[in-house]
Amino acid sequence: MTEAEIEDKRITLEEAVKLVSDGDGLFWGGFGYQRPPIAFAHELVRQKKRNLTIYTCGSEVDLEIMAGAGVASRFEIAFSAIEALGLSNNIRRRVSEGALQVEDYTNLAMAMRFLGGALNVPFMPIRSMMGTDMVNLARYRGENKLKVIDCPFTGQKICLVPSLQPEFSIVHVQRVDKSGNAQIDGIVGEDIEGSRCGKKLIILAEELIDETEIRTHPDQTKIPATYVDHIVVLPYIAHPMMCHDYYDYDLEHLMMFHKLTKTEEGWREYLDNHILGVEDHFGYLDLVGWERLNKLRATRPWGY
Amino acid sequence: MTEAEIEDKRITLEEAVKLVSDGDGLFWGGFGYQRPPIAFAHELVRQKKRNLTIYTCGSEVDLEIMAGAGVASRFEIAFSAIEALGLSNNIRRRVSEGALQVEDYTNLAMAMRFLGGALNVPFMPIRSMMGTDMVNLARYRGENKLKVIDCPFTGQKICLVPSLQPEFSIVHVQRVDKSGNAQIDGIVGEDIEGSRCGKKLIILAEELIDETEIRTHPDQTKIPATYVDHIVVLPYIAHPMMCHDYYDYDLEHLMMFHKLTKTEEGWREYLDNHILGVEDHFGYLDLVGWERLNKLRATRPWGY
Amino acid sequence: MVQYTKIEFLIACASSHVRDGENVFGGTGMPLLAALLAKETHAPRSNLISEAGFIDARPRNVPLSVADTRYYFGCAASLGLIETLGFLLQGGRIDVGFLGAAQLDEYGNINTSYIGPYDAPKVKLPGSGGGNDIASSAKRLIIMMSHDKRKFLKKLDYMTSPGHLEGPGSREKWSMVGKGPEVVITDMCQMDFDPETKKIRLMSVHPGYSVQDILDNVMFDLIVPDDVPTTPEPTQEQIDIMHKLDPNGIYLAKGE
Amino acid sequence: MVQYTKIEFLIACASSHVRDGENVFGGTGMPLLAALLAKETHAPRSNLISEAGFIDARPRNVPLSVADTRYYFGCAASLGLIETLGFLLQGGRIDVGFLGAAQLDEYGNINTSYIGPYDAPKVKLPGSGGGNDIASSAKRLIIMMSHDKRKFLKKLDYMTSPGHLEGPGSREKWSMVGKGPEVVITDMCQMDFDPETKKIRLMSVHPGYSVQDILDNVMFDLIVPDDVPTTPEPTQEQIDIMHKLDPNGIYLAKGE
Repeated sequence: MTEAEIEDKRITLEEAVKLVSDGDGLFWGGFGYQRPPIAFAHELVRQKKRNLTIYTCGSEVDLEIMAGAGVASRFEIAFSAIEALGLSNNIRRRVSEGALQVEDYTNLAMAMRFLGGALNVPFMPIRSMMGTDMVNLARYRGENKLKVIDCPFTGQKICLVPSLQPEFSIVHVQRVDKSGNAQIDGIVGEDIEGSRCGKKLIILAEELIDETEIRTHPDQTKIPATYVDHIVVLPYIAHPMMCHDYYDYDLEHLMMFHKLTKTEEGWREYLDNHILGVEDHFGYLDLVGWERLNKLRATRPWGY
Repeated sequence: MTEAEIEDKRITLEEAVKLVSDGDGLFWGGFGYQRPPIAFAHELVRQKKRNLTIYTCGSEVDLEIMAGAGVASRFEIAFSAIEALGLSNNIRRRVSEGALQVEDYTNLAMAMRFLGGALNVPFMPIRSMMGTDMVNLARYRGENKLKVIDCPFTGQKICLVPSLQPEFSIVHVQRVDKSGNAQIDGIVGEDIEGSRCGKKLIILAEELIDETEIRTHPDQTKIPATYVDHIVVLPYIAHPMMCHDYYDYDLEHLMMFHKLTKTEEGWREYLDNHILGVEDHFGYLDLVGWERLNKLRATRPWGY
Repeated sequence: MVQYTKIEFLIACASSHVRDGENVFGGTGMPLLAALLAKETHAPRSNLISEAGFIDARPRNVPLSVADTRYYFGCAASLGLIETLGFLLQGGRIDVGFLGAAQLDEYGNINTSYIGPYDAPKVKLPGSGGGNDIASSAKRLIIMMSHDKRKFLKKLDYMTSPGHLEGPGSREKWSMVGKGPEVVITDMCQMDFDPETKKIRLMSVHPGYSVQDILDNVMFDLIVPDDVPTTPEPTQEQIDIMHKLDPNGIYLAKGE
Repeated sequence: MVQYTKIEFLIACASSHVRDGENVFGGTGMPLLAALLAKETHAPRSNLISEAGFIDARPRNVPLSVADTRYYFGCAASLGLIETLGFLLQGGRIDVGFLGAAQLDEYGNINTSYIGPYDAPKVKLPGSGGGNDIASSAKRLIIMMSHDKRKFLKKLDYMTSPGHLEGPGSREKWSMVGKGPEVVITDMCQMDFDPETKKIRLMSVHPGYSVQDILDNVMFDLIVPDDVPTTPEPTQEQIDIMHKLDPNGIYLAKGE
């Protein structure tokens, strides 16, 4: 087989974030403590993006950062908190101030909305949410938050949730080749559907691998290159959260973050020091400290 | 962690097939030449099952066998032929005789019907079939073959296909542990959704592996044990078709099969010799011959 | 006399509701420790599932997040949300789910979203997460919450997850897959639901509390049967095992 | 003078319709060889996809089935039908699909299901498979079929897959993702579709045939432009490459 020259889709984090326009919608990858694209959230803040809508099941620190810094004005999500630590303080404040609108769905509803977008159909059916205020109350989506219909086959009630095809999908993976074939270790959360639903897909990866490695193990590829528009390769993209097989969460940093966000002043301090006060992602990592980062590195076979 | 005694779900092929009642519906795994549960079809014939409904995208030799022997009277499928060789002769004859009714869908429609069944929702939306006779004409399903509706969100036409939750799912995999955790190599076709949609799941596997192997590589598990009711472990389940990483198709046997099925007499000859004339799956393999079977074994890294 | 903290008591109590062979959504925190304790004692074949995608998990360290890699090694499969919340849960295959609640009404309906009016909330809570999905579709639901009088209300500020809704027949009206809440475990008591009316009912009172204490600390009507037993205390074995599971006291230390 | 068989000619002709960088559903048989030939010549960055789940495949031996393991080694990903027909195809990401046809009408609508009446068919054909999905959603559709007069009809026995349906606007009516058939390649000619009326039109005539030969061998009306070129012949390089791809003549030998 003739070897065609492979397109190199790598760009810098700064370049990737520049592609996002104010007002855009973003599928936001990762789940809970696992593989959140925190570095991308930092750069959105540094570039002063505004009025973004974030679609995800439930990210944690990254949603707090985007709400706190005023990058996002709308969330369509299922969950906001820092698991094991407590409430999302920034989100709580921004909602009370009216600066942030949260359109509430469930985890399954959001995952199905991404699946519907990936399949390019306008809605997906789901059996939860009915009978509760999740159906009765809506914010800016109004009538189009969801529809409860009588099933044309069974006559039973069924809930339809509208599919999502946002401007961008932002997905953090472990490994990628330069054309975009991506491998994910551990749970995939909603990232399979989420990576396929956006109009453009930006992959953030911890490690670059050669195409040969991809093609020797095709069954390890979770996201084929054909979906991928741009790639950013950087270490510790999820810090202070975790990346399976690469590094553990930084509990001390996480607790410091959560404690600071309890007040607006505390949050401003974190924002000024850790995000606006550094030039780029490596500046942030330098500030955290490489000895500390090195201690977080995962141990085989545990993956954390 | 306390080691609980693991349930051993293994039974014989004969016992597994005995569980199927006349008139039952079966999700039928495999796709094209890959991993069709041929040995199960043989045993259905030997036990003289009748009036089964088979749900699949497009199996080939196995559908021919079940149609030819009168085991199945209804197919809900997208495709019937032996790729590269020609038409499904038995199916063609049984349809002309009125002994077999085929309710026609597309591959995507069938895959979505299995996905809908796995999700336990009554239908799934799809953007193909509209405008053609696949929408206009139906057999025994009548009005419930599918519904074309106006999307309540977009106003555009969308096709709803009814979900499937048949009595059994029959799925052939490469490896399984005795509790039912199953690994599939190569493409999965529609088997992820199909294995989740049946009321009971019978796994046919080429090889038994220890639970330790499963739990050392959890990301290789395609079907967790919690879905699995029974397991049958046998070699060459798909012969004369292929099983990725285990054996190639037997083209000579396949051509002989296809040639014989061109006449009812030829098919009867094959049926009497290769299916009814042997006691069980090992009888069939003995007839095919172990030297020949050995030659079909896959070569690494090619997998065929 | 076995010595125990409030947290230890609640974990042992919750653990008793997990039966052998069940598929359990464990989540994190107390429910996770309860499920793990059950697996180590009376329910060795229970299957611990995390909604992030881990199936039949056996973590050697306690996870902080449902997506924590600590759930991975030794689990049977590592998949995603469509698998756990779609195929398993909505598919009717989850036997028991655990949920917390910021507010609860007399039909076991749950608020985890907002305190105050929806249009101008005083506090934005975590929201549903998978909670509404679990409350809709798990065969049985176990609710764990701290006992604060203001949380047990006639009318929720917001109904995030369905309990028995408006009573008999209302879950059926929405074709719900699961049967709804079975038990509510608080710091003071256990409550279950009257099978006829689906209204909340006192089930057992924890050692040190009286029936009147409970009645003084709820704002809804509570059915009180003639005979209200005392909730059984944990055994030393249970306490030892839970400390083996959480040696650093990540969850156990919170209640002390 | 390059010597070639009919099959070789058709494969080279079909190959010319694949453009560099495209996502191609190759299937098996002639379309597969055409797609592989294109990749070896003018379209090195085309992405060969099998609906069974193989992405960016580079088979070293020709597969007999879309699910053939020969598609696996060296491919970029090995997935399933929801991925290929759902996310990729219905998602609007497949540039070109190939289909065969047992009958074709003047709008490029396709029958691959039944010969004779639906209620009492004379011949049960393979059915849609992924054909209707591909015809509905691939950006461009290339149809390959043997040239037999009885196959080119005013009215199909059964419409399996949509061409341009009833003409302008009818694909839009059903919100179809793809644009419909672009070209029909037979043993005698290539046909395309008039952009205004969406009716079938002679595009080029293969060497050795006249326009009148074509008109004598279709049963529908065929638009004939003033200038009908001769279809270009294959080059020796193309023939050599296709024999390297199919050294045992699994597909190539059929036409000899």
